[in-house]
Amino acid sequence: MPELSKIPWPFLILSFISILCALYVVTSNSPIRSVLALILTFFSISAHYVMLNAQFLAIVNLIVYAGAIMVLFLFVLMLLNLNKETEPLKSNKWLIGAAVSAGLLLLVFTASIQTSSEHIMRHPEAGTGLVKSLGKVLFTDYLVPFELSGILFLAAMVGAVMLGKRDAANESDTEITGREEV
Amino acid sequence: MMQNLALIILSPLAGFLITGLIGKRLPEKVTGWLGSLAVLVSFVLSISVFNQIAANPAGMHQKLFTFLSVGSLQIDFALQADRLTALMMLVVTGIGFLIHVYSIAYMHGDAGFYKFFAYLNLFVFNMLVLIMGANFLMLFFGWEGVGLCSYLLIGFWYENAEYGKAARKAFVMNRIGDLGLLLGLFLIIFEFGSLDYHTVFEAAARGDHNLGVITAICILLFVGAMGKSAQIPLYTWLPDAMAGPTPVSALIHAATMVTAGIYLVVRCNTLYHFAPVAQELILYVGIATSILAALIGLKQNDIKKVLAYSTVSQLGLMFVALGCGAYTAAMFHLTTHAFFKALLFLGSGSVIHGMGGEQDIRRMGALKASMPLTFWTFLIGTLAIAGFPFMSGFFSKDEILAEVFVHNKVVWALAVGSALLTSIYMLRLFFVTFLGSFRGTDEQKHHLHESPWMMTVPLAILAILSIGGGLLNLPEIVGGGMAHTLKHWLEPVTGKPAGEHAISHGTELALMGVAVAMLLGAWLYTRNKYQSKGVVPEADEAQEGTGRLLSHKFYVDEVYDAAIVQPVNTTGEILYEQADRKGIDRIVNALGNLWVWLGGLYKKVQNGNLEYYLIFMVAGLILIVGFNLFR
Amino acid sequence: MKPDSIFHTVEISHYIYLSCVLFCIGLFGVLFRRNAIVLLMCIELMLNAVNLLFTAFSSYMGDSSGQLFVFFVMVVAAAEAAVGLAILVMMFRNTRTTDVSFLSNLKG
Amino acid sequence: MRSLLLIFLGAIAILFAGLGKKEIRMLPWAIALLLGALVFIPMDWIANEQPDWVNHIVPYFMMVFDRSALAFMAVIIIAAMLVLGLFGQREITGSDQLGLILFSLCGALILCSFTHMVMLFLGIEALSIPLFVLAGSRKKDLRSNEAAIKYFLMGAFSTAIFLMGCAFVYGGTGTLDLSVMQRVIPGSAAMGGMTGLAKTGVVLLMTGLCFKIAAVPFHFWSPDVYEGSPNRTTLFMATVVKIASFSAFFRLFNFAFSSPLAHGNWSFVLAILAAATILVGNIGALAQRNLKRTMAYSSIAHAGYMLLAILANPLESFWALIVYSLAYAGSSAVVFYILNKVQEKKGNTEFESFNGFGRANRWLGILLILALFSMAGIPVTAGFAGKFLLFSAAFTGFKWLVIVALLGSAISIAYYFRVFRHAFLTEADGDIIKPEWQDSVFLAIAATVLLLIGIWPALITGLQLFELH
Repeated sequence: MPELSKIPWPFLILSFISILCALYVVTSNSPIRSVLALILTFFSISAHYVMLNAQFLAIVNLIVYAGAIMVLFLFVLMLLNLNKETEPLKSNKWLIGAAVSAGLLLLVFTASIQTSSEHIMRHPEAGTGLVKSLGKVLFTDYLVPFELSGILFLAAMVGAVMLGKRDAANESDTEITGREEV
Repeated sequence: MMQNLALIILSPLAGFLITGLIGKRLPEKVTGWLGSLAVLVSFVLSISVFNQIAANPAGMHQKLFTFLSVGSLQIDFALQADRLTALMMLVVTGIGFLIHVYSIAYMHGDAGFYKFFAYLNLFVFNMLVLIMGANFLMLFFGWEGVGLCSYLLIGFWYENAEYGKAARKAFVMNRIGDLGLLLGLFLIIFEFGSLDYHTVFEAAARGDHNLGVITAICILLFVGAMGKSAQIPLYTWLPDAMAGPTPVSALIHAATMVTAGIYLVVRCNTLYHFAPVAQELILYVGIATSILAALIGLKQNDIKKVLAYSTVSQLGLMFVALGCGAYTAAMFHLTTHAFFKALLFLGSGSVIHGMGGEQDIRRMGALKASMPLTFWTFLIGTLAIAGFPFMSGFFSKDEILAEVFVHNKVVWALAVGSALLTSIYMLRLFFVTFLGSFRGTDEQKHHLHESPWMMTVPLAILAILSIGGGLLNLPEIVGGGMAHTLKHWLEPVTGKPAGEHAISHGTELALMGVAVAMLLGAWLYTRNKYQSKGVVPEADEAQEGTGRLLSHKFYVDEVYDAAIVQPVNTTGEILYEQADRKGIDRIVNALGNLWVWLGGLYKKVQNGNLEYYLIFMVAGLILIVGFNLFR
Repeated sequence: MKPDSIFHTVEISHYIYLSCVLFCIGLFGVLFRRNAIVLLMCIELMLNAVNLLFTAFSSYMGDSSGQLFVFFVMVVAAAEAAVGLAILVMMFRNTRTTDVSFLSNLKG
Repeated sequence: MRSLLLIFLGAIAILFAGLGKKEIRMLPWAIALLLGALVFIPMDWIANEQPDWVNHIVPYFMMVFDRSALAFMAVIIIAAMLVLGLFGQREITGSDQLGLILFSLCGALILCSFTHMVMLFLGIEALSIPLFVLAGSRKKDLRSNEAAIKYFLMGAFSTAIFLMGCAFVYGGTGTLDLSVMQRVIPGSAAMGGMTGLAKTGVVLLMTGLCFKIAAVPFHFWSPDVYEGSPNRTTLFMATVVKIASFSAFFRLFNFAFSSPLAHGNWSFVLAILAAATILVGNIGALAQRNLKRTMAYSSIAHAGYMLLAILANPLESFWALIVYSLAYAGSSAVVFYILNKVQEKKGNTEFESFNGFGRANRWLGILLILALFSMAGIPVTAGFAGKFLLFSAAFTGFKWLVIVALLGSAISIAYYFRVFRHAFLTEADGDIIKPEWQDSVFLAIAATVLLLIGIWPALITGLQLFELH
């Protein structure tokens, strides 16, 4: 681990915010607060993107993630009226188990990073993350995956509609099947 | 003439398809004769092939198509016939045909008549594939196929839970055997890059292959043979297989399928030549099986079970011969055993038929009068297996004993013991069943009749073969110029044994003398006990009271009985109870139950709860990543 | 300080550590929480950690493919979220709960 | 490419054709579509080079439709045809479900032909996202709901892990292009081989794919999801998804990570996973009372066997995998068809429901035997040929694993035999099931595949004479 003092303070502060918010997301017992904290996390990550010269992603992250996806989450929470409920957290057994698992995974990750990060070639090019250069590659080399993501969206949309729509014909008289009383 | 080979296997296959698909709508007789005809065609063709092979020792080979080719490995769907195969072909199709004819009468009126013939034909087809295949994969196809038919036919009448249990045992045991065989096959591919007999044996004969691997191959193939040919510890399925109809027992569980293991070892004799360790293993397993099964056979009261244990014991004896490298002796005994054991089983079938399904010898007796032909043929079979001079069993068993005598004196002594026990339990069976007084019900007595000609003619033919089968390979002192026909016949396959252990004629005569003396002793003892005194074997529960023994203590044979026979019998009983029923069965069942138990254990892990699944997944992930990193 | 200069002073390993930590926090959440919606959010958090890592690598190596990959990850995340929320709503309609601990009809 | 494009456009057309009020029978069109796609494959196979317009649209570093891709595509399209053909008649309601299945199929075809991580990722997602929906398509059935939610949450979770693997590999190699990766991944000698980043990345990718094929310890979803999903979805997951994932696995690990050094790194871990998968699948299946769940466990075991192909020498194991996949697809289709019919009559898929089935239905009974034999690997069915090829290919490198696999297949016969016993050796009278003629056609296709390849596997393995790449 490098010394903390050598790390520039904007990075430190941003990272601190990210981690704090992320921790709040996973520990808060109110789903609504989790969503809000997650949005904050995304903002901080967008800031990281800016620092990394990835302006395009910074914007997209805000629009798609913080904007669209999180609003969808909020919307569903409201729809299901879960905003007031506080979710019962799991027992300490689970807390310890989850923490140990996550800690161990972090450990093996850091172990694998230890020796390898210096091998990463450093060729920063200023223009990589700009909309212009990315767009150019996206619509030439990456045209096929771009189109494919279109299918993906279509499929997701059709699927969501299929699940969401009420079967008008037999809505009222269909019993919920497969329920086994506990 | 090349097409003959394919025709030989296709004829029973056609028989299977015809009887299986339209047999239900045909009259019984037509179905039965169609099935028999299919095998007869194979038999006739086999004779023609046999004649060609006689002129051409190299044998024939016919490639039908390339089964698969991947990388450098190519496996053909190919048939071959050499002298070993030709002999087996005659045995399989010849005896197969007789048993088919027999079955027409035996299975008369059975609801599944057409199915029975379809299965029998399928069996013959698979058995022919097994022996005629030109590579190990073809052998494996036949191997699996005959196993399958065997299950189908064992369960032919018993479609209930009890059968399920017996089938499961047969299943587990044969699985273990097949596992060994398959592994052996993969090891052969690994070592020789081919499964073709010719390529593999040629490469092996050069002798530049890793002997350790060859030994491993040989042992694994023998494990396969153990399963199919019912050797310790994989033998208990065979007595249970007697639940099937009697012709099935005669064909599959005495004459043909169970000898597949012998065939396999003889076929691979080139490999075994380089694996003395494997040969020793075969020798010891063989002799142990032979003795154990003979001891157990002493105390069985089910006519078919006695024969079943006798089969196990005789197969053990054949493996003893293989263990000594006496391939001719093994094949000789295989052939004669096929004759007389098929005869005995069919005879017992005739008895069971006559007795209306009764199988317990304690309820038989005095059948001589009502079933004369069965009586006489059964007597011939008994004498043949017991080694009555100049009958087939006498020569074949004698040859094995002579070979073992040269090889290993201790094993020889044990083999002689096994032979003696064989004479005793066979004569006991004979006396109790056919002589003495009738002990069945009146209804059975009234029903008692000689079987129809379709059953007795095969019996007669087999009886003739049992008497004359010895002509195949007479020893020198008897045959003179005609001696060792089979040995010369098989030489292209087994090769000329390098260090021919020719034993002097004097020794050979002495050995024969021992055998005859033993038979005589057994005859006198059993005749005295079961015919003259009319002793009926006790029911299983009632143990021989010591009081009765004491009251007759001055009778010499009672002393003999107490000193030798009783311990032997008791050993047989104990072996049956402890080793057979409890030991091996329990282990095998435990082996099966272990997995089921583990399955139940796993059910608890799969508890339906997403949270557990996720944490198991993460735990696995950590282990995998960590292991891979720090390895 | 200009972002550009920060970029030059921050080691790539810092970003790797950061995203690993975020990833593991998300993973902790997946294991610890029982509300399906929050579970989904935790997965989104993990995806974001991955995105950050990709972007960092991409910027340091001057290779645009990493950033384009992130773009596609976002697309897929959106699609997945839409479908996932639809499934959750469907489940909620039938069971009136989004708690995954009650799912145990299928087991054994 | 033409096949993929055809299915893609067809899927959209079918989707929109169903929007109108009028009910149109879409299924024949869908099957015709698949047939058309299938016809292109031998044409492309013989030509062995892509038309110019394809090269314009699809750069070679995104997707390559070489012969190895075409072979898998053919298998997958056949498998999908069996699913649609056997389950289409009454089961698939509405063009939206049909469209989703076809979209998923597009994802599967992409997994046969990708040469770039982006395509791999999008392919996996295109394959999975429609399936999350299809698993829950019986909206009022709590079991279907549960299956959908379990599949979705675990699937999304494994996607995250998979992506982490992508990122690690990207960091370790500096590229997302598979052919570049293949050159770079051994690392330079000065670095002492692969960097830790790449090592871990490869293993993380492996776990992501192991989830899709349901290999231990990422298999937990599969019994539950298979049981809860509608039968057609289960069959689709068991065949198309599994085969496509294996195609991806094969392509990724025997192409990008195929250098000896990399292979030595991941192969041992994968071998352990394969052994565990075989054992867990077979042991789990032994304890089941329900055929559908048994099939789920058996499909785990099959995944374990198929992993042997990833480990073995790719030249030999490629065709082994193709033969095995065909055998697996054919036999699964038959078993699931029968299972579905029995479920329609009896309402469940417990073993007891199959009592007397074989007596009542002669031809279906014979088919069932054939399918079970093939699954158990008994000669002369396609399943035996597949297993034999797989095991003999893997034997050189992983003898212990082949022993485990043989043990596993020995255990498996016990539960296949149990199905057989219930169907044939019980006294009860089974229901008589009359397949419609369309069903009979597809059943006949499945049976032909099973028997023909079983008797003559050289039909497939003979194709090895062609250059694959």
